[in-house]
Amino acid sequence: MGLDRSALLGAIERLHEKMPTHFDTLNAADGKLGDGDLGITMTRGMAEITAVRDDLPEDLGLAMLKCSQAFTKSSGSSYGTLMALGMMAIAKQIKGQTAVEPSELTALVAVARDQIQTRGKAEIGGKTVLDSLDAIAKQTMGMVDLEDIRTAAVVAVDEALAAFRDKPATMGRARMFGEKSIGLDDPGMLAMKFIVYAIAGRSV
Amino acid sequence: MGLDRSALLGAIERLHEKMPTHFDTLNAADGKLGDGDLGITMTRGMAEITAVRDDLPEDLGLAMLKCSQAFTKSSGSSYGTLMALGMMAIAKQIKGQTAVEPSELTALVAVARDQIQTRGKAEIGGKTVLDSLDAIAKQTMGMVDLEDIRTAAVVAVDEALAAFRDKPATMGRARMFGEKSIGLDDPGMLAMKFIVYAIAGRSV
Amino acid sequence: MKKILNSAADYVDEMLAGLVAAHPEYYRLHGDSGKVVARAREGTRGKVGIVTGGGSGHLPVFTGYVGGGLLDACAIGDVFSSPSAEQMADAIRSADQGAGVLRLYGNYGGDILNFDMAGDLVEFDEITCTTVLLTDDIASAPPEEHEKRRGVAGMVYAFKMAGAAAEDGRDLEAVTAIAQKAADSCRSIGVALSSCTVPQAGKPTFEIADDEIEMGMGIHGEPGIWRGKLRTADEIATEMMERLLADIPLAGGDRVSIMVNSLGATPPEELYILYNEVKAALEATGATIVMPLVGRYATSMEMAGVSFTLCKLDEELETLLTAPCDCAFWRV
Amino acid sequence: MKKILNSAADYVDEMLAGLVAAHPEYYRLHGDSGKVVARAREGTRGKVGIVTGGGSGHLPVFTGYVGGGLLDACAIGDVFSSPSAEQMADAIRSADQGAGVLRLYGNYGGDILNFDMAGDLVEFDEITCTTVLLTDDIASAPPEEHEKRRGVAGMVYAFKMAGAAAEDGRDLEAVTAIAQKAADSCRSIGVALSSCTVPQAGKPTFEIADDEIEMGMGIHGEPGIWRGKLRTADEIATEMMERLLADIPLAGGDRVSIMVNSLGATPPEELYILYNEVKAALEATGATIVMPLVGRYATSMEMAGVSFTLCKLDEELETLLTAPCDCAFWRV
Ligand SMILES: Nc1ncnc2c1ncn2[C@@H]1O[C@H](COP(=O)(O)OP(=O)(O)O)[C@@H](O)[C@H]1O
Ligand SMILES: Nc1ncnc2c1ncn2[C@@H]1O[C@H](COP(=O)(O)OP(=O)(O)O)[C@@H](O)[C@H]1O
Ligand SMILES: [Mg+2]
Ligand SMILES: [Mg+2]
Ligand SMILES: [Mg+2]
Ligand SMILES: [Mg+2]
Repeated sequence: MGLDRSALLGAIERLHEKMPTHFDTLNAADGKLGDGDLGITMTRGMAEITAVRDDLPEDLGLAMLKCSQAFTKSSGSSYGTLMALGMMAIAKQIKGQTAVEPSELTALVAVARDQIQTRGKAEIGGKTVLDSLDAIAKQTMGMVDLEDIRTAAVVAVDEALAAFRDKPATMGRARMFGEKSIGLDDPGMLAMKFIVYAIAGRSV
Repeated sequence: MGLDRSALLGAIERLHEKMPTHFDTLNAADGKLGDGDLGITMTRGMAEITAVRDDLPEDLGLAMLKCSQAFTKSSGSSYGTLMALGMMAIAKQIKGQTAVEPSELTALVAVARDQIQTRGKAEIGGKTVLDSLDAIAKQTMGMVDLEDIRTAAVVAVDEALAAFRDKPATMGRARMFGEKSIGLDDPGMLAMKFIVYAIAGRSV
Repeated sequence: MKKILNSAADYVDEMLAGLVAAHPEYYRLHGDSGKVVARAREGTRGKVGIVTGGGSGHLPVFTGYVGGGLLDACAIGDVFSSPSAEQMADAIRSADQGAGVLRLYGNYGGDILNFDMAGDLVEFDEITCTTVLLTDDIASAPPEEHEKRRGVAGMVYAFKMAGAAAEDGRDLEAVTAIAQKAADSCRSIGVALSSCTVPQAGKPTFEIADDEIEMGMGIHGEPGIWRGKLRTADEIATEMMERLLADIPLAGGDRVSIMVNSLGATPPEELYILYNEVKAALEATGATIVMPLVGRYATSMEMAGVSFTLCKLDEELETLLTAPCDCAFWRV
Repeated sequence: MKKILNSAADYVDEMLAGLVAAHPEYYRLHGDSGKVVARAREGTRGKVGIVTGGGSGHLPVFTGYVGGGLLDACAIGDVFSSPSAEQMADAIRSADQGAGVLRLYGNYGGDILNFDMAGDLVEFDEITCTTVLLTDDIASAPPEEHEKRRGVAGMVYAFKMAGAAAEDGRDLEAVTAIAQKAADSCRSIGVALSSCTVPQAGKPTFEIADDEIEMGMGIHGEPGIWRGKLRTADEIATEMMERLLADIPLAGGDRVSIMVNSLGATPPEELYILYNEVKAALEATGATIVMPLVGRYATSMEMAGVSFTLCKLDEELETLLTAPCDCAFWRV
């Protein structure tokens, strides 16, 4: 059973529906360690993707490319741009496919992670969204069953948040907060948790 | 027993000493019907007069002229300028005298009132300091005993405040408040009350 | 009181010291009072002088507009209070170049008393003075009593036009007539969102709820037309434009300038948002907008709010409005 | 949220619409995004283009500085957030006159990601791009890590100097070198008294007590060096000048410009009060002050507070600083 356009649309819909719930949470988390706009970024980005959802082609690569472009259409926030870079990397990888096997998912997450690292110049272990992606890639490695992958990804984002909560931030605006960032969730990692939960169809 | 330089100095000192007590009251009264600076005006004016008190000449006319100039030295608030105009009119009247009989006081208040009216272009009955001065002039008319005059003047400023409290303002910034000024004391009349009480040596 | 200052008593003196220190090419202090600002360079003999005066706390008004093609001198008082007659007399003396001096200022009781007294004082110097009062604030009195209205941001237009006429070499009578025409052509209205604090008072001049605005409020917190809930930019602009246009109707072919002015804290972003509706309202009358002024031209320190000033132009006023001028706050 | 707007979502679009409507002689919108502002008139063929970009809410930064002797185009994002790479690419395309384009902007992660991506995009158009990042905020990293510092008001000097060099006909390499020299010559520090509100967030970006200030706070509310009770103007200015001068020592004979900049709500009166001590501190080093800039040059909407930017000049930079420039917010 491969993942196809309708699976993508379902994931988009679930995440979009959750945005009102996450709006304040993400703004507040980003407010503590940055400029307080991450809820806005995610809400806008998902609204733009939702606006093009009916036009998404069957070709999953082209569909991801379109999502990537839509996500950054109106804003160039760090997170939005990093997400777009990741989606574009995935798009390149699956261009021409109308379905993706669950077993391919780990590699796609890894490809997104690597591209984000290349352009964002952050280190793995620096308490950014990279660490969430890295955790997902590692936890889901070798899995073939979609339900197993979902569970593992959800566990991964939660564990990553817990593992980095008490480390200091090193990148982006949060870096400025140094020691004060200890004990606080990285907003981008928190956003990735919400993304993964929604894609996996779990409620937060 | 005539009033002389030392009586003037005594009055100045009593009023100056009271300024910290009246500062907020006058600012607040003026704040409700104007720009809230009447406590500042009075405090500054009295500070400037106090600063020149040792240089005040025996000639009461010249002394009043000096007070008038000092009062407006640093500010040109309506009230300060009107007071200065009044003092200057009195100064003209008593130039060359080193003492003033109590029986002359009524005429001096009237002279100040008239000059203030000429330059300020307000009507008697318009709920301004003019009405306080007018009440004093009328209440003290014909009196010769200083203590009687003091009592009458104190009664006059109080009665004037009471009589005009429930009328609408017609001049200066307070005019703008129209009906809203009903029930509120005119700040300039209130200031005149404090002036008269201090000159008369009564506590408010 | 959250202000950056050293002492409330020195607020104005230190502000003026800093102003002339930062812009010695434009301003200098004249006389002993420390409260009279004149142009950096002596004026041209025979040019009509223009002076203004009023309370501090309104930069660029009043002092800021001393400069080429604008004012010659300004007497400045404490925050929101009139300078003294003696200071005004000093300003008049410094502005006089033998051709007389126009006193051009806002219709406030204290200022009138003092400028009148200053006129008495400079009579001894044989200086001829004329007076034009700004009465542009339509919220402060009905049209029938327009001579009772306060002067607000409209004075910027009057400074500019009279200043250009004086620079052009016109005589006192002509400059005064221009100033009067400019004053008669301006209508203003303001809306306040938050108060400011007079340093020496130490607390906000008025209280206003966190979700309230006051339409028609004066620049010193004088009461307005209504107080109510905050509305949208379009609603605010529409009401203000309706009120202005009711007071000075426009028709197709008219030429007007409009000032969208921040009272202080309101950022230019919000002024530009308002400008869309302002422009639409003006163009709906068929009038053409000339040289719109969007920015901080007349303020009340950190007060939040805006004022609009509509200035109806004829050919003469338009020429004078667009003529060059130069001060630290405005250059045309 | 006490702001004059119609809807938070339309804040920037309406602001830009108003800006170009009010000043069509300076600005026009370029491209489809509605978020790229270019000079009103097409540029001269062969002139090096200069573009910048960043979040809205800082007027006159960024958009305001598009103009003669300054920038050619600007991509502007939502309040406090980066424009998209596609918008930046549009700005670069509009600025290109065949002589290449300098990307001159502040050191913020999001802006860098997007300007890099924009560079990839315009490679297809065969436009050569260079980059200079502003890193003038000394509170944001120690001197050893100066490349990590944020860019703040220092960018105004860089825009001015690079802009003058480009207007002068210099090539991309030379203009880039000037911009880098300007960036290296600037040091800034800010102090915040109150927050501002990002329209879409709806509440103040940070909380600060009524009697507290934060030294070194960033223009988006990034944390500073200390938070404590409000001090006097002289104390604040002294500390800020000491910190700047520790980072960029001056000696007799040096020539410097200084910007005393309001973050938005702080009125010019307070800036001039501060300027007295700023001037004294600079002159105590033996340095000479050239063209001090006192006003609102880089803001955060209605935030109260000030920033100082010290710009050490050599002959070349001084000439470029004092060369003419012209936009709706600044004219030299
Ligand atoms: N260079 C980077 N590499 C990886 N992740 C980053 C980088 N910069 C920021 N992030 C992530 O983005 C999140 C902040 O996103 P966002 O709020 O959009 O930033 P900003 O508002 O500062 O542009 C951080 O919590 C972090 O997870
Ligand atoms: N034209 C006038 N004639 C008489 N009294 C006046 C006049 N204008 C103002 N006043 C008096 O002055 C008081 C206000 O003084 P002040 O606060 O100094 O005014 P402002 O601050 O508006 O200059 C009023 O309460 C009134 O008693
Ligand atoms: Mg953010
Ligand atoms: Mg008053
Ligand atoms: Mg007053
Ligand atoms: Mg952001």
